[in-house]
Amino acid sequence: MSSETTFVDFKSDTQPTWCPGCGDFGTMNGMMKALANTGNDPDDTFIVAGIGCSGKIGTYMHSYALHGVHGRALPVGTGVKLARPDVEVMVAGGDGDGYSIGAGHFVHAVRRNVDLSYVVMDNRIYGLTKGQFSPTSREDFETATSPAGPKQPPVNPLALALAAGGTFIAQTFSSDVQRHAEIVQQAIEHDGFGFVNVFSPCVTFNDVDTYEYFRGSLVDVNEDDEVDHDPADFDQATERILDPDHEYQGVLYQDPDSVPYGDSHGLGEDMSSIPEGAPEDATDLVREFY
Amino acid sequence: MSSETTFVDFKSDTQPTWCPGCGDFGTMNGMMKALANTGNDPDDTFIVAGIGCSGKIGTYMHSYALHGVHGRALPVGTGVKLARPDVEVMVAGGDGDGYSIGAGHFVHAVRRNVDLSYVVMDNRIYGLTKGQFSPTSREDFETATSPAGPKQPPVNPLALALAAGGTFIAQTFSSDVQRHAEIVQQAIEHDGFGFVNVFSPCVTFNDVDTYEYFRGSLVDVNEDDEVDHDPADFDQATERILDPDHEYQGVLYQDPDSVPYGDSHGLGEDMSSIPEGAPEDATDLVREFY
Amino acid sequence: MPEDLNWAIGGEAGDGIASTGKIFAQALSRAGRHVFTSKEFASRIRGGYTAYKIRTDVERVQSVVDRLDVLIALTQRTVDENVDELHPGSVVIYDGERSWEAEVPGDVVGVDVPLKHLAEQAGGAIMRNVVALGAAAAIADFPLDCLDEALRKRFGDKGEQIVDGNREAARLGAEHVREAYPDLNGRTAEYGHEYRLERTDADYVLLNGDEAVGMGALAAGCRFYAGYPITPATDVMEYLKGRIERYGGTVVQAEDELSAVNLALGAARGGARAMTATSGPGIDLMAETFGLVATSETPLVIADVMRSGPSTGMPTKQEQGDLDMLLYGGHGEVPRFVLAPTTVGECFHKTVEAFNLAERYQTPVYLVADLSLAVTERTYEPGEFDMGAVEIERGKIVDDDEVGEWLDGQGRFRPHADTEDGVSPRALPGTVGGTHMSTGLEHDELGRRTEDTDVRVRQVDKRDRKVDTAREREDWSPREFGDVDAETLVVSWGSNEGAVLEAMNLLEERGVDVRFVSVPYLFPRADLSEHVEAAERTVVVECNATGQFADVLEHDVLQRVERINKYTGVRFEADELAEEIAARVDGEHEPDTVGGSGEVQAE
Amino acid sequence: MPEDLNWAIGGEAGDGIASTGKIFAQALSRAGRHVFTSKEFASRIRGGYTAYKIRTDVERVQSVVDRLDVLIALTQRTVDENVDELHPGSVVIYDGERSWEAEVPGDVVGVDVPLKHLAEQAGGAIMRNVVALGAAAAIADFPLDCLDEALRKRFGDKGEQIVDGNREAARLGAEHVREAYPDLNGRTAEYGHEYRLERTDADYVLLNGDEAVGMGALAAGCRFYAGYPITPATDVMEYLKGRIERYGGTVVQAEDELSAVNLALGAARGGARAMTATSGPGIDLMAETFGLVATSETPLVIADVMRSGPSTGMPTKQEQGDLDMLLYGGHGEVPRFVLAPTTVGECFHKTVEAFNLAERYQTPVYLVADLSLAVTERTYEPGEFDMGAVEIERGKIVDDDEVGEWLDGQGRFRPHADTEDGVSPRALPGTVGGTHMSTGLEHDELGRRTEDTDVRVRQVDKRDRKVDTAREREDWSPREFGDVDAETLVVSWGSNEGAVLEAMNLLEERGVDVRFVSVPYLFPRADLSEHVEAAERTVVVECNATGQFADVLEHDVLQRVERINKYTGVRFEADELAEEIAARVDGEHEPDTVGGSGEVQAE
Ligand SMILES: Cc1ncc(C[n+]2csc(CCOP(=O)(O)OP(=O)(O)O)c2C)c(N)n1
Ligand SMILES: Cc1ncc(C[n+]2csc(CCOP(=O)(O)OP(=O)(O)O)c2C)c(N)n1
Ligand code: SF4
Ligand code: SF4
Ligand SMILES: [Mg+2]
Ligand SMILES: [Mg+2]
Repeated sequence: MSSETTFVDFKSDTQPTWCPGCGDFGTMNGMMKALANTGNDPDDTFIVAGIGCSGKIGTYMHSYALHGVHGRALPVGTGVKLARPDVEVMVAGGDGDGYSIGAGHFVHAVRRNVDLSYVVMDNRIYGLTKGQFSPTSREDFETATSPAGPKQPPVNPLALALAAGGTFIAQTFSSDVQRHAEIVQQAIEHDGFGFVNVFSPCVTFNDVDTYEYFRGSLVDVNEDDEVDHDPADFDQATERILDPDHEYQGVLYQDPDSVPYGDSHGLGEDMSSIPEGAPEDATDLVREFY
Repeated sequence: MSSETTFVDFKSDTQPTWCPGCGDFGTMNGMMKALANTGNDPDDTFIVAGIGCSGKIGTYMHSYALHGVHGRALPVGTGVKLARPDVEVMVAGGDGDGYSIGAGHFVHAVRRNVDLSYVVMDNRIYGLTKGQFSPTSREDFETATSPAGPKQPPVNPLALALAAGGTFIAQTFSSDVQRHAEIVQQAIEHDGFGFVNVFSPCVTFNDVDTYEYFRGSLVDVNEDDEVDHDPADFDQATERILDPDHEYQGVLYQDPDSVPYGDSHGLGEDMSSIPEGAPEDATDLVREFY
Repeated sequence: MPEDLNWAIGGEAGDGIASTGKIFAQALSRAGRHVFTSKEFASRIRGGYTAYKIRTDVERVQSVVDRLDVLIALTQRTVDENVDELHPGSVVIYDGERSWEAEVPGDVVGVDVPLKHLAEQAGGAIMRNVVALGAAAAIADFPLDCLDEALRKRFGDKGEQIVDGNREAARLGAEHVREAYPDLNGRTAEYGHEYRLERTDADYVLLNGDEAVGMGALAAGCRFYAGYPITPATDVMEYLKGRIERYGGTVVQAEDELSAVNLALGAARGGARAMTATSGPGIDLMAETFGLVATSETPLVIADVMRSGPSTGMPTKQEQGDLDMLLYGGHGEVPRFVLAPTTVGECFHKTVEAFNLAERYQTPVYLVADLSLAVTERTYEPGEFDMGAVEIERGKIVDDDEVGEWLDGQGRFRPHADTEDGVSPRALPGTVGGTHMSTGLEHDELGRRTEDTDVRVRQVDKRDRKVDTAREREDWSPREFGDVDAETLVVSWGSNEGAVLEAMNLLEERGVDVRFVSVPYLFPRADLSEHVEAAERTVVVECNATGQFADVLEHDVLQRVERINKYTGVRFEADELAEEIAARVDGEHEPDTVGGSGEVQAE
Repeated sequence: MPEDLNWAIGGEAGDGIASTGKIFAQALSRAGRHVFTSKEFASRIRGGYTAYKIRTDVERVQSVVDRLDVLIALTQRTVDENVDELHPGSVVIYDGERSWEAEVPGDVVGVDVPLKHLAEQAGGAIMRNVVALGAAAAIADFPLDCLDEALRKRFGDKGEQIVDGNREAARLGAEHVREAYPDLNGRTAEYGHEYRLERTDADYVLLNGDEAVGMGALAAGCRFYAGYPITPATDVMEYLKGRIERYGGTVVQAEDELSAVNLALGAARGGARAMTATSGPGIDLMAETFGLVATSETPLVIADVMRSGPSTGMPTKQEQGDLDMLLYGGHGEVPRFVLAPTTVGECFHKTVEAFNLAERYQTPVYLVADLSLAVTERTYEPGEFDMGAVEIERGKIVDDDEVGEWLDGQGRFRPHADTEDGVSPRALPGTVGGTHMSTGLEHDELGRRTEDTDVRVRQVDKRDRKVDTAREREDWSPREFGDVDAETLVVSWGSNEGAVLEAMNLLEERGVDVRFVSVPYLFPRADLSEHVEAAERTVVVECNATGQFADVLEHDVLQRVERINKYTGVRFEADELAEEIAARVDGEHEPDTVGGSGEVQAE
């Protein structure tokens, strides 16, 4: 079926309950396209979703999926992939899910470099809980829990990934579905942890990080006149990721020598199939205790 | 008493049970010196310690202290400081405590920039649980749980702090107590989150990251012939922190414009003193519900 | 004709249902009427549906019933979802201009109001819900000036123009009804109903459980709140934010619940009255630190606003499923207090008490409310929240001078001194000579780690003795209602109290007397042995599947009890509860047997 | 003269006590002797002290007693700590060359061995413990070749030279004793003791509970282990690391327990048999995810190796304090199985069973061991671990063809199909047509989120029904011992079994008959009503302060029971337990009353 798979095959028959205009629609479409374009099949695909408006994505896509507890999507995805190297694993969640409660897992999942893709639907707000500031919210963003702004510098997810040893670091915009799909596709194809931070506007609770804002401010690394961006160039990547003046769209960094965890640890077997009794040489295990 | 306080005032009468030669002795001595040098008094000092060999430090020092649960020392310290701006708060723990189970809190404590100091006793191993690899262990470091090495790039704590918006980022070596004490003192004096990663060798379970190794390899930013290090220069700090070839000792970065959380949030009162009944204007609270 | 009026507005999530309903509740309160609201509804279809229900009377109301007199149906589905609750003579307000044709049952009175059209006339389609409120007011002969007051309260900070626009929208809605349906009263009267929302001179406050908890915290001197957003506890944080600062306190939005509880622990060790609030998933995450709070003997209030579990469950639905976790959760053995307010008013009082108990016994206190309590707005006489009566007791805090009484032979302070009542002295940072270490490791009187078997046992016993002391010194009585000689004893906890009380009225009409014990102290708790023994049957009512309190009670009194359990995600309604209790009295249900699956689901 | 020999080595943390003790245990096992070891000791002084105790006999031994025949005291403190257990004729090996003067009680036979000196002679001071082992061997007439074998096992991978050095060290120790104390046997014989470690032809394996769990996991086809280091569970991870890879599996050291359990959950959803192991603090952190595992109906084994709580407590000390957490922990209501092996051998068998139950019922299974069990090395006939008898049952996994039987009208797979036995079909990723969503939200048969009240109730009931099915289909019998007609019924769980059994022997000598039920299945569990009714008194023995299982039993049988609780951090010893039980039989202890503080600490 793979060769004929198209993005609608990855769509479930559940009607999204996202607010009309929510960025998550575009984000999801791009993900479905990327999965289809990379020749995956829903039966061999596993989506792990966090908790949040973003986390509902697992319900609206058609594949094997788990909608876990808040902040723990990455460990689940890592577990699926290590046990089932034959399955395509994609993890998705929100900025709160990934960078607040899940920040520790994020750092360690990046380091581990398991061969999966991680798409964070970054709307710079807690959508599902109705509008509290998130780790990516601006310092002066007024919300129910920050009437005068959170007064903390927002997390720079790309910088965190870079610091944690990321091998594929990208950023997209849900409204530029074409480019977004293309980059997610590269994340899937990357040998290792493919990380994509997607600006996916919340039209209900965030009136500063809007479609207009991103449309007007995002710079595509491929269209930046000043430099020819080479994603393999760590220093160039660093400079742009830490650039205080601009936010970029595109693959900021990709380590061409990336070795995924499964390879360095010699994993490759489908762990779901086991014999009907103890392993053949199991008595050797007993003998060790003589 | 403050003016006459010396470092022995910060020493408790409990005999350390650290292995002879453990780096934590030097680390602790430096911390006690720094506290005394900054004119603090044990009665007005609060130490929060993590769980690990490193975490035992709270027991061996003399002050108010809490020895918490594994990985949560920073939130505790943050709570103490916000409630008691009049108290000097120092948080200490291990590399596992701070960068593994506590990694998420680390990122967020750095961002919050509360005016406290955080000293991580980095021995690149889990000491207390008898020698498993830690997040700062080298890729090829052989331990009970990594017979062929963990095969993941070690966490670079300074880079993480930088990515999280750190305002004071430093590194020291427990065996250079003088320099270590000096830098911890600067961390205490810094207006905001003073972060110091201390190489504090474990002589029992780590035979690669030894005193000799650090003595031979660490470059002091003040003694580097190539550049005159300016800790206020973000780009210079970035370059050194991400330098793949060297590890540095010294204050790598300090934001001269750092505004601690307490200041930006208008905190300053000692929250421990409250009236004996409801606040005077408490009926206003009821009236709001008319 | 019943005196209470049951009103609701329903539509899709995002339709502004809750805020519209709240405005109407506010208006009723301003009119001196008692109000009891509910946001949880049975849903028979997947996703999206939301509603706000108001029961109002000039007398006190404390439960919802499954009857609707006036329904604002913003969608066809609203009618479908509530059709069982409509009766001959119910009025349904709908917008005939919208795409759907309201299929209201024949004997229900449909009132077609061009909501959108009139709203636009008043200044914008966004006000269509307010048009509907005006229409509803007209139907029940409710003075528009009370609605005006509520609209000012809601929109005042958006400027005079917005307030005026909304007032106009309400006026247009009311006018439309009066003009298009001049004989409405006559039509409902055919079915024996005449809806009149009479006004009284009373002056009530209207608030929900989360707000009452927040207000209680401020009254009690809470200065530090740390939390992470989670339904239905977020309102506590949002209430405190912007208010606690007036008293020199702060709210910290933490990165997760692990951080939240440790932040609060830190503040408490600093000497601040501190709290955190969360729901089930957060309680799980806090379990490890809970043990630390207890062994370090730190006063801390942890509120659990329960929702439907397990796991993420049904986050906006009612349940009382966390009791076991609160009583028994966390590894090892830890003394704890568990307080469960039974009404919105008690949310205030128990919160104040929780802070006092926490400091008096230097323990963590769980304050447990359920979603129904937390999100239910209810009217009270303002005197219910008597700030003058709030007393703050900080327990054994020692100052520079008193420290001396608690030193060991070598001049070291003994924060875990093994006292007769189990309570040790507490020195806050800054107290001269009071330095000490607190730890989650077993420790001696000084707080130093120990594995000495005698010291270990002494410290475990000392901590447990605090509970014994509290048992003696404090009043752990339940709230008692009804006839002490009744054959049937009903026991419940949490928000069920109101529904049971109203069910008792209904049962009385049927000649069934009931004794009712509502248990607000879950640990320590009153011994109900005599109650159970005196009764012919004991029925425990709770919103969960397994009967957690029933199990606890059975163990306390060594006797099986009957159970009424509901775990649909919807609170008990007074009338269904009356039926269920009556069925027990009539012997239609077998008493449950051990390990059996005799739990009865009331829905 | 008793046939068993009780041996110990003690010193400071860092002295290599445990590995030295293990070598001696290994040597005894090689000699065909039964061995039972213990690492938890009462400590009366703060910090640092550590010891390893061996009880050995040609018959099976299954408990420690408070008697020491031969003690290697590396420090003066070792003597002080153990002075109560020494008796006239006990032998204490010490190093008179070290700074301290061994103050051994007068009727104890001191054997001064220049440990360091002889070790240096053999090649290095580091071998001084081995010198002591040689000395101990000589004292009990134990053939050195068995010790040689054990030394090879321990040092083999360090090269022949190291092995030879150690053998030489042992030889020098033995020689010194024979030369310096030629009449040692005569001296101990004065007190009625002659120590002889006889050899048999038996061939035993020696392992502890953690190792048995790990071996059970491998036997059962576990392919994925994720964990975070924590005493005393780390050994499971360290055992698996380096072995599981042989079978194509892996061990992941996670960044914390939250990650560990979610990693394992992921692998399990991928279809691997997966597990994690931790201790109390980690169990707390896993509580939230536990609910997700249960509602998503994922088979997962979670081992809790208990240590002294609460909080960080005493990490290297014994306790059975997590039972409440395992039975009741986690918010909301979740079906779960709780298995508690009672011996090292059972650790193996129950682990295999846990994996089968997890997959058969698609639930999380808690496997709970206590520290005593986990770190206790014990000998077994190798046949105890019969790999041929291991059966693997994977439950209702459906393949490409079978998926078709489980589709709804629109061709969608129903992973939560509401079946009669509560168990639904399970399609692993890659199964054609089996795609589905699993979630911690309440869901319908397809796994889609729902708030539909009927579906909610059906899914709750379905999940609970799995427990009912399991109750019927599986054997939840306890392990029964002793005289069924005895007046006294003793009930215990976990590692206490051995001590109770040996206490029964001691009691029998005193004419006291006891019926004993050791409970390995904590949930679901056997109904013990008839047992309790048949007995005159029921005594529940457990290593905790509150009597958690006693409470459970009281609720099950609606009757108060007596309790023997120990919470010093040290396991029960057979002789003290015999005393405590005898005291109950003699009526010296009042039965406990509800809420009373009648718990008795056995120490
Ligand atoms: C342990 C826990 N804490 C809190 C919550 C409540 N909660 C649900 S989603 C969410 C955050 C949503 O923000 P984000 O991850 O950015 O997702 P978004 O809704 O914006 O897509 C929170 C706090 C929860 N479900 N579980
Ligand atoms: C929740 C929890 N998990 C695990 C442990 C066990 N534990 C204690 S200290 C430690 C790590 C020690 O490493 P590190 O933080 O580097 O401190 P070090 O001993 O090296 O100073 C671990 C895993 C624990 N106490 N609590
Ligand atoms: S609240 Fe925001 S993030 Fe959530 S669905 Fe609506 S627009 Fe999207
Ligand atoms: S084990 Fe390592 S870290 Fe711990 S005390 Fe010994 S040397 Fe220090
Ligand atoms: Mg978000
Ligand atoms: Mg370390």
